[in-house]
Amino acid sequence: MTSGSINIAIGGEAGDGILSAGEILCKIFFESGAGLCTYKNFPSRIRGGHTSYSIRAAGGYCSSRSCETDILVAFDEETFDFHNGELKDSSIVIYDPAKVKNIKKPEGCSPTYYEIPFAELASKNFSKHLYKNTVMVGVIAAILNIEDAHIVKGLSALIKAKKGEDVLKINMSACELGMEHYRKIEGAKRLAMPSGKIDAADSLMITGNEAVTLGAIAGGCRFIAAYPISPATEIFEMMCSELPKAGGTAMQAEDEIAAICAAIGAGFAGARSMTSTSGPGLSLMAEAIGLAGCAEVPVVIVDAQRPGPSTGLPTKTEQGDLYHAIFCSHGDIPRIVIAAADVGECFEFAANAFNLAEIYQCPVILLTEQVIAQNKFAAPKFDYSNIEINRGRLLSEAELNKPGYKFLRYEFASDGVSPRAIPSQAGGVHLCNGNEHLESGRITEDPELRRKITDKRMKKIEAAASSKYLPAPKFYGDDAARYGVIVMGSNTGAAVEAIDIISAKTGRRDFKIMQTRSLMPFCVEAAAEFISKREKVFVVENNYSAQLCGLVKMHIPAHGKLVSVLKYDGMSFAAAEIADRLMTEVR
Amino acid sequence: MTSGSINIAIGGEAGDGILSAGEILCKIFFESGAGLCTYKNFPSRIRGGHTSYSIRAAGGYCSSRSCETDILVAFDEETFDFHNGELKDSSIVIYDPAKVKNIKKPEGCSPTYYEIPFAELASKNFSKHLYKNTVMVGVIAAILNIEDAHIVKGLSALIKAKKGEDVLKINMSACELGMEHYRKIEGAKRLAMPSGKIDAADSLMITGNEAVTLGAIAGGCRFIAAYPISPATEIFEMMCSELPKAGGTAMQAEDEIAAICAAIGAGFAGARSMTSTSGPGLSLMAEAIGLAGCAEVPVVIVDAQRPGPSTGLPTKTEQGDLYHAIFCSHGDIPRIVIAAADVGECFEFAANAFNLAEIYQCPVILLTEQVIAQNKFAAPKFDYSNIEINRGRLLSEAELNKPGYKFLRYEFASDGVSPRAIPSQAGGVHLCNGNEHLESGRITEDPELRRKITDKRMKKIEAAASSKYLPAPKFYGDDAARYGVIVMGSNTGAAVEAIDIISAKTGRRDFKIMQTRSLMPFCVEAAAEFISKREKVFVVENNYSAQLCGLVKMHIPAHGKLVSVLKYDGMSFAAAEIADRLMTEVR
Amino acid sequence: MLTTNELTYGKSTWCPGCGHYAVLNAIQRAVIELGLKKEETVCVSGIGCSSKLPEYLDVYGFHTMHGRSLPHAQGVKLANPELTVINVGGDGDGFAIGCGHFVHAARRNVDITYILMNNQIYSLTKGQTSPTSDRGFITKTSPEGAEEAPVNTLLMALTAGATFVGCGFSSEVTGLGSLIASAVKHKGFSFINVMSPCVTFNKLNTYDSYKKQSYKFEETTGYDPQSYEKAIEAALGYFERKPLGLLFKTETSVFKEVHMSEHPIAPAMQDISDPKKHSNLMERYLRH
Amino acid sequence: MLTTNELTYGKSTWCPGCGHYAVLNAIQRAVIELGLKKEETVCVSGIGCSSKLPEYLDVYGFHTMHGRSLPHAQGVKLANPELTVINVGGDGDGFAIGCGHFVHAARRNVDITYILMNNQIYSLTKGQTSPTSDRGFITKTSPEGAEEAPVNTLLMALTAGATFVGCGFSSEVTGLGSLIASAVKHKGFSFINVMSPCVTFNKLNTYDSYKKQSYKFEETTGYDPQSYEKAIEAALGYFERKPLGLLFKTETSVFKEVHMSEHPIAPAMQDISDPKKHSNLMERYLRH
Ligand SMILES: Cc1ncc(C[n+]2csc(CCOP(=O)(O)OP(=O)(O)O)c2C)c(N)n1
Ligand SMILES: Cc1ncc(C[n+]2csc(CCOP(=O)(O)OP(=O)(O)O)c2C)c(N)n1
Ligand code: SF4
Ligand code: SF4
Ligand SMILES: [Mg+2]
Ligand SMILES: [Mg+2]
Repeated sequence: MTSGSINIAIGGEAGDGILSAGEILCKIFFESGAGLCTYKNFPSRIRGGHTSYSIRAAGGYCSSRSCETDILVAFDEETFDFHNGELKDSSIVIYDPAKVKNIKKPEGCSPTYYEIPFAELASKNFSKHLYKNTVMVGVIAAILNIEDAHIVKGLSALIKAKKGEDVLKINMSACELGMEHYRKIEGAKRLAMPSGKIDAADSLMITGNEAVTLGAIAGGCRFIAAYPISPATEIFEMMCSELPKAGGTAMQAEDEIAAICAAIGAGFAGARSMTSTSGPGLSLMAEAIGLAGCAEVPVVIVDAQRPGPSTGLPTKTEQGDLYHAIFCSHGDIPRIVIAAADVGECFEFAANAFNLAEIYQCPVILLTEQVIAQNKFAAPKFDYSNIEINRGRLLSEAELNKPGYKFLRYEFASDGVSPRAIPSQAGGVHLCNGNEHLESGRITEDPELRRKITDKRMKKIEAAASSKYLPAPKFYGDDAARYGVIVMGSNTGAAVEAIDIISAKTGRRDFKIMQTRSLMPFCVEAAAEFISKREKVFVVENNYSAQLCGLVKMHIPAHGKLVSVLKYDGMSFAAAEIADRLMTEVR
Repeated sequence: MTSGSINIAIGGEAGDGILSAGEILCKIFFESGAGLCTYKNFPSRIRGGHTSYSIRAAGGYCSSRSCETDILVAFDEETFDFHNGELKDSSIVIYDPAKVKNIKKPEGCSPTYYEIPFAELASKNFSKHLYKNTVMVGVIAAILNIEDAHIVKGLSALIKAKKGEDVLKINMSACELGMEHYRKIEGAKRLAMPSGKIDAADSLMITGNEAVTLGAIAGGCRFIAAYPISPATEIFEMMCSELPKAGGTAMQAEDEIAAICAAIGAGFAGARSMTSTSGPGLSLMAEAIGLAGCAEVPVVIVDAQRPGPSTGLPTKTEQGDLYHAIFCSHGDIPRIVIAAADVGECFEFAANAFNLAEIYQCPVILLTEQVIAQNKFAAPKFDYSNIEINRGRLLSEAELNKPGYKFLRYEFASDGVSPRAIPSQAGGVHLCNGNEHLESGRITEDPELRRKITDKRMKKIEAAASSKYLPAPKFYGDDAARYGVIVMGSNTGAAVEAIDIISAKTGRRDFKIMQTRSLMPFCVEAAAEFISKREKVFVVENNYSAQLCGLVKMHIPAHGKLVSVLKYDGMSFAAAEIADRLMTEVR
Repeated sequence: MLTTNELTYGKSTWCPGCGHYAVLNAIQRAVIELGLKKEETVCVSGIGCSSKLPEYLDVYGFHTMHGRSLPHAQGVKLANPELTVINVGGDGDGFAIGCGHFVHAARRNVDITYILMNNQIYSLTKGQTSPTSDRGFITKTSPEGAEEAPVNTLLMALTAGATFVGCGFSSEVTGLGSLIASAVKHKGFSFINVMSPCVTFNKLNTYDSYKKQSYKFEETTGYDPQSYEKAIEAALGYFERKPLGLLFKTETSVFKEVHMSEHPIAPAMQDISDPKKHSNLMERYLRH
Repeated sequence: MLTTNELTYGKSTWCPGCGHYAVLNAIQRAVIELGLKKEETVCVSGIGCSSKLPEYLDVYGFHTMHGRSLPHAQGVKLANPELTVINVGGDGDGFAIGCGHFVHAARRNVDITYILMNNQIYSLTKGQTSPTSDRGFITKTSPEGAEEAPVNTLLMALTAGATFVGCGFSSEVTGLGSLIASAVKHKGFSFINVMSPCVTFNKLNTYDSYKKQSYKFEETTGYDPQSYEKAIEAALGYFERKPLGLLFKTETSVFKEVHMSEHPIAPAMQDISDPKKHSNLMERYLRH
């Protein structure tokens, strides 16, 4: 997957411009053909507090952070607390003496330290100390020997658009100043960029939230109602400017309940519609998810997960909403839950979520995670021609009015999928209902009909299990492997790399990975087969309760074989971490 | 458990006075020493629509409805649609010709029919046709040969209190009129009351909602905030009049979110506090349940379940909220979920829920069901001396201010249970927090501390598993039995009777029952042992998704042995129904 | 033209004498008067006796969940502005659990009509205190009498920014019918508070008591429905004297109007069959 | 007497210049002025930059969840009426997601104080349109400018039944401190709208703009905080001219006051150790 990588971490105070410096570096690397994955670590406050931007520039596409740092830039002393553990002998540490008075050195390794007065250089030469970040970019470019053309392209792509030609020029000089400064340091270490390259011309650099938005619009979404919440806000913000251009409407709701209800209203009215949120919002939507299930209204809910419970850690990452997504709301509800592993899947799953919602006339929950939602990744260009639009049993007015046809909104169809009509269609007038109802939609309390309509409603999910729009599980590694690893979402990339690390270290390819991409309906047969062939299966997930493992156990009686590998400290798994944990487990 | 029973069903239009006639009959039977269980079937509307009141008068305590009817009273023709299936050759059917023009007869049996013009008799003799119900009571008393003394007591207990002496007198004569009328019918059939008796002097006749209320007040509840919802409303209504007398406060909230939040606020302030609701309300409470879990505030939530999803069937019964109760809210949350089987457990569990909530400083969800919540049952008097009050690690001001002691609200206690202080206590000042926090309660985002506080928070539930206040599973039947039956809540009584029915029919005692009374933490070891000893285990529950069965599977890899017996038509299981289903399964 | 009969589905299950019958009838009259088509009309409701109305009205309907009908109704309208959207429900539904949504629907000014069937009690749950219950009203949840200040729905509508505010009464179906018709015609969020007695559970606020308390607002001297101040004044007096008819009406821009004028095709009616049309959005993430 | 220092916990993490500092300081002044004890004072909040206030105030605190602080605060007070309960939060917290709770807290008239830290924007989530944002305000969620009518919080408080309504400004800490002190002293639900600028995300509503728009209400001719009409009038003008100080104050019965006067021991302080005391409740279910 990757062939070597260079990892850079920049640490300092929030609001210090670290994030935009990181973005510029990313762009430069991207132009140079590096595969990229970024990892921002920032507090839930607006200014101050330690922030860091880590960039992994790899020889190919990569989707998980590294836990090693080759170049560490410290704008404050706290940076050492956060990143010393990532350093090794070959690492370079650069710090600005303006704020770093004492260097805390790591134990067990001796990196090389360079003091560079970024702030001073910047304010002396450009009268604005904020250019210190661009000076820093220059230093890194010097260390890594990056071609000037890429630097120019990277800087100009980000700066020109926003601030104009003049600002760009100053930045160019600031960057050059940084390069020169570093080059003048005697015997200053250099590091090489990874040798491999991605096909940059056919690649994107994008966040999961952006990918979801592109996927949703391509998938025909024309209505969104949402309420701001980290780390999902960017989806709604982007929709607010882009959806109207596609003939759609965005509505900022007064809360998440109103958001999903408006989305359900729009879904009933025939627009492909969605809401985007995170844990607290998803919790609030529980009742309405039940309504969409009962009334059989298509609606897509994107949940960019963050660590709970309650307000928890709004800017960190976790996979702790799985249980709620699958089991929330009183009563028995048809629903579909899928989880995306990377920006590519964010795009693809977002688009298909609308097909699933309309075909099976039920709520579809797309789970992402802060770590993919808000970080930038290089990925192959999205393939729009792969996206199909399938509106399921939505009838045309002609079909509704075919002589002899009697439209019944909740007809007892054998696969549970009844015909659907939308307001404005003559011949389709009906009542959509969250009370228990007859085939016509009108209230009933008859026990026998209640049983039948429940069967009908729930049967759809069986049908959905074999839908081509439902992402099937994906496997990585040799089928002969003794051990299995089950993952979902963002851990996929890290796990795939982990087995590479293990085989590099041990020479053995003992692990096969199963990525469960649809959680409801769950890929029971595939998982059963996968587990049956293995001696032990590790379920790697980011939460305390081992939710994915619990789900597997509910379906497959292999409890003895399943071992949970958990992390719930707000950080994502790095590949090396998974590799270590797995190796300890099988030792 | 019971020794024979007589089953009476009265059907007619809602608002016809059927419910109060039923209550009078109950009271009369109760006075005569019958064990009682009632079953109301009514629509979710105020007037009109078919309503019926079924009474099972048994030779001992009983807690499940029968599916046979010995005496059917039909005030309208719809009654036949609802109850014909319950008739047998020995049944007596009485109908009022005022509204019943056509008798729809059952297939496969020939009950005896009597036409009695209740309305006419009543309006002729008492100028008010509403006395027809009392005339009907007289007829039933005549059929069953009930002692006058019990009739007088029953009538006067209910009528005098409400309407005074005069009304009572008229009712007495109406009742006599009914008796005479029936006695005059030539060769009119009689039926015998069951021979066994309960100790009526040591018994109660009460609904589950009333029992919960008594239990909560006895258990020290001094604050309730709630929002009306069927079938839980009566808890809050009774609290509104009774709680102030006990020095507590009831607040009608603007919605269920406000209700649970106010209850959490009161819990934080040191009052034992609760909210009562049903499915839609429980769904709305998901986020706040997470807050109580994260902030470690004791709060009790009573969920009187009704069939979902969404508005579903507000006046019917189901056990479909289990998954939501156990799994709702984003993130990992410490919580306790218990389910009561009958009015006795409603009382006991309600009281203990507050111990659990305060000891483990977390939300406790008590599940009941419409069928027990709103129906009246005869039960042994509640034993108040069995109730203990244990406030857990709530510190006194003296403890808080002990020299050298430093109070930390979320101290990393080894069993996860930290010391607690409440506002007004000097030395206990702290921040209660739904954001991730330090031992002090102040915000943190540190990964290591996050992990530690999560461990601490969740560990409590392990501790709770062995608490004496957590109801342990209960078993019924022979340990040598080949088959197992796992149940929760109201199905317990029906299942226990079902195995009696089976052994009466087959002569074999092949079934042992396990009633899971605590669902979270789940009684894993007991269940594993129970299942391991059986060839097959039937999980009998009232929902579509086999939620209890899913929960068992999550904990115990015995999927192959588990067979679901489900019912989700809004009605409760009758014992005979369970017996039939089990016998078919093992045939 | 449609008839009342054609607009009726099944048989209502309200109690005989219930005020809600008149509201159903008045809506049907308005639909007929405005010449609306069944398929272009959508009636949305929450949960309550009142909220059962769409069960009996034969147009597109959505019987949603308790307290959340307005967000649904706004979603319907925004997805397809060609539709006429009428939202109905009770005082518990709209002003207890739904209160926040009401304020926001009013200020957002989506072009829908909200008819509040106000009986000052929770009826479907058998008679508890509602947010519009009079102070001192005794129910099982307020055995000592309701303590809270009742919500003044007209005043709330005016202060929240509703652009059409009226008041009707179940005893006056004709007036109510034409008030509803003008509310539907109004561009923007229109609100009508209807005194719709619950004959079963509310023995305090009855047809008689309402009749005594109400007066025709348009017959007051200097009647001017453009005057916000006068409307506020009338609304302030609501608990003593109930002004019937149109209180206030103003024209302001409707939510998303600008955007919709650029896109004459409703979101729900957009041709979405070609995803590739939107691949240009991907460009900004490409290499330069 | 406590000092500001003793009432401060840790170091605030707000941006330099943020209006919320002044609110923290004013609350501390009020606590000191009133001679309250730390342990008798409870500060409850929701989620937002503003809602972090209890993190920095060293009294009992409850940092709850977004939009739901008022129900929590009412629960605290009703469980123990001896406590002084101060509820704080932002405009998004209080008037978007929390709007329904606000109306009901006001009409219920539980004796708590609610201080709204109104910066007309969602700050913690980095700058989206809030319900109090001015019309036309451009943010990432209103790229064409906010379309909705802004919520007039003072007017909303008055029409919902708040019994004490005031308005403060972060630039005037002294005035704000004594306004908060009188709000706390007031028996019943008191509400203070504080203009508390967000210097990072709101470049439209700033210290300067607020200064220009505000005037001292008590210096207007015929000032009379008992007059509901005058208060309404001043509130109606809020978007143009912001009246500083006490707008309205009235004494009405406080929620559950009657009941509490019968039971001088707070629910939270009741001796619950003897369950048998309540076995009499069982009697009505026994045989007669
Ligand atoms: C979330 C939720 N909470 C509570 C209920 C129970 N409930 C149904 S209708 C209703 C109140 C009805 O009162 P109102 O809206 O005034 O209508 P009315 O019956 O008086 O016409 C309530 C509380 C519910 N269905 N859902
Ligand atoms: C249920 C829920 N939805 C959304 C959020 C995200 N959120 C946190 S603070 C906030 C708004 C903050 O605005 P405001 O209340 O005005 O406070 P300010 O930051 O401006 O002081 C939002 C939307 C959340 N925490 N919980
Ligand atoms: S209970 Fe009241 S509101 Fe409901 S149908 Fe009957 S009269 Fe109407
Ligand atoms: S973002 Fe705004 S509201 Fe938040 S701390 Fe900074 S200035 Fe204050
Ligand atoms: Mg009502
Ligand atoms: Mg704000």
